[in-house]
Amino acid sequence: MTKVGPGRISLESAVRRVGDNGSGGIAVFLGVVRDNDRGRRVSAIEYHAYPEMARAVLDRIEKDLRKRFPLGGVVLEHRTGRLKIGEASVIVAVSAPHRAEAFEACREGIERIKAELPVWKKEFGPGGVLWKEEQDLRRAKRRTVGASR
Amino acid sequence: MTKVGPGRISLESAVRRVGDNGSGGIAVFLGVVRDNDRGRRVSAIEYHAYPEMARAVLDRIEKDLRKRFPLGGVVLEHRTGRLKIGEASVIVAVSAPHRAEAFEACREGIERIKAELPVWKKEFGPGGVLWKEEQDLRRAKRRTVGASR
Amino acid sequence: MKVRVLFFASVADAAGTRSLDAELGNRATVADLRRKLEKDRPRLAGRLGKCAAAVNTVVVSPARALADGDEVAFLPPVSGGAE
Amino acid sequence: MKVRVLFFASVADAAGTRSLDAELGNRATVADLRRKLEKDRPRLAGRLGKCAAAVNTVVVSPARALADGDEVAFLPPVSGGAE
Repeated sequence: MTKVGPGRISLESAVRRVGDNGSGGIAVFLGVVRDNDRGRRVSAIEYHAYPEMARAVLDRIEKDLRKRFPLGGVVLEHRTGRLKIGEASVIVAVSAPHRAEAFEACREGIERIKAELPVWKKEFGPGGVLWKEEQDLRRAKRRTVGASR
Repeated sequence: MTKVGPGRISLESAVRRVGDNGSGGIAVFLGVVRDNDRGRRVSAIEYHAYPEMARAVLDRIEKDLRKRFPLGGVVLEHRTGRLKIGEASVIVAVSAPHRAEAFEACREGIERIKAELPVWKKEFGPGGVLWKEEQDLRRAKRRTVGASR
Repeated sequence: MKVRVLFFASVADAAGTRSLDAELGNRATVADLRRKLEKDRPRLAGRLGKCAAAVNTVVVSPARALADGDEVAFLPPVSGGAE
Repeated sequence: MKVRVLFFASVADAAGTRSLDAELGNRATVADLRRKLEKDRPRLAGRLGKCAAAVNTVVVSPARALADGDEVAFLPPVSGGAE
């Protein structure tokens, strides 16, 4: 089951939905908004998605995970809109007969979401408002300048 | 925070307790009672602990995890008594600044619990009532007999 | 032909819009569309080259030929999740 | 000296009890206690050897010397968790 949208992520509901009588292990990863990003203070984050594509990407990831692992249930959700510190932006929950498979599938799910999901974040803080990908570009430039000296 | 006892495991409460403003990732493993054990049907499981030692072992595991990983919060709980199919017997929840550390610490926590915690389970099913360690001995004997032919 | 163009995040800010319609010659590719957009909107210069392009939600190469009615999205490096 | 002995799971079933007190000579070890228990309760024979032993909740080797008032637990292979 996959979802992209502004509704709050419910851990309890996700775990209920992946539960399965034949599954002994449930692994969950929850990404939450932190109060800092590599030292820069953060007060809130806004997530913007390309929703139609994001849904297609999550469905593809679920399909691939089910092909690679003997999973009972799979929940992949990413929240959009403005989130406060401590709120969950993303959840990956899977159930499997044994724990090794549950852990591996959960890890693979979040890694693929981070690499492939068309979602962008705007960080709000005392230093102003910045799109994450712009910060990363600036950081990369600073590194390059430093290295060429 | 660690606990061994008959009270129900609350996922929501565990995740609330590991939450931490500096943590971006929460990894959770939940062990639940399955309806079968390697093919043998199971209707319920009774967990018996050596409680004083189990508490000491969980505290030691938490201490070691905190030494090895930059964790925000740690919750390690094992339930005792009679559990139905689908009920959670064990939970490991950790929060960390980044997801790699959260996954590794969570995995290490459950592996150590499985190897070290003085808890034993009695499986109830249509085939009767059996202590898990006795089944494992019988299985090992069968394998030995098979191998020597 | 006419295609629908979508921008996101910092690129939408630079474009001054999150979407627009673009008129292209027959057999135009994603690379052609990118050049045209960067010419029409100088603030996009250097930005679209750092984006992946998706046609109808599927990531494609710059050489991909476009068809009338396609939805073309320029995707800055993604930053989903929370850490 | 007197020590408190704890049994668990299938071993408690075989012992017919979950705990008992045992009298031992001075300088008795965990191995001495094991032999005495297997002699007193034949159904324990072969079982205690498969158990780890813990003294006052800490796992010890069979050569460990016991002291008056120690709590000695015989631990069958553990099976915590759920799968």
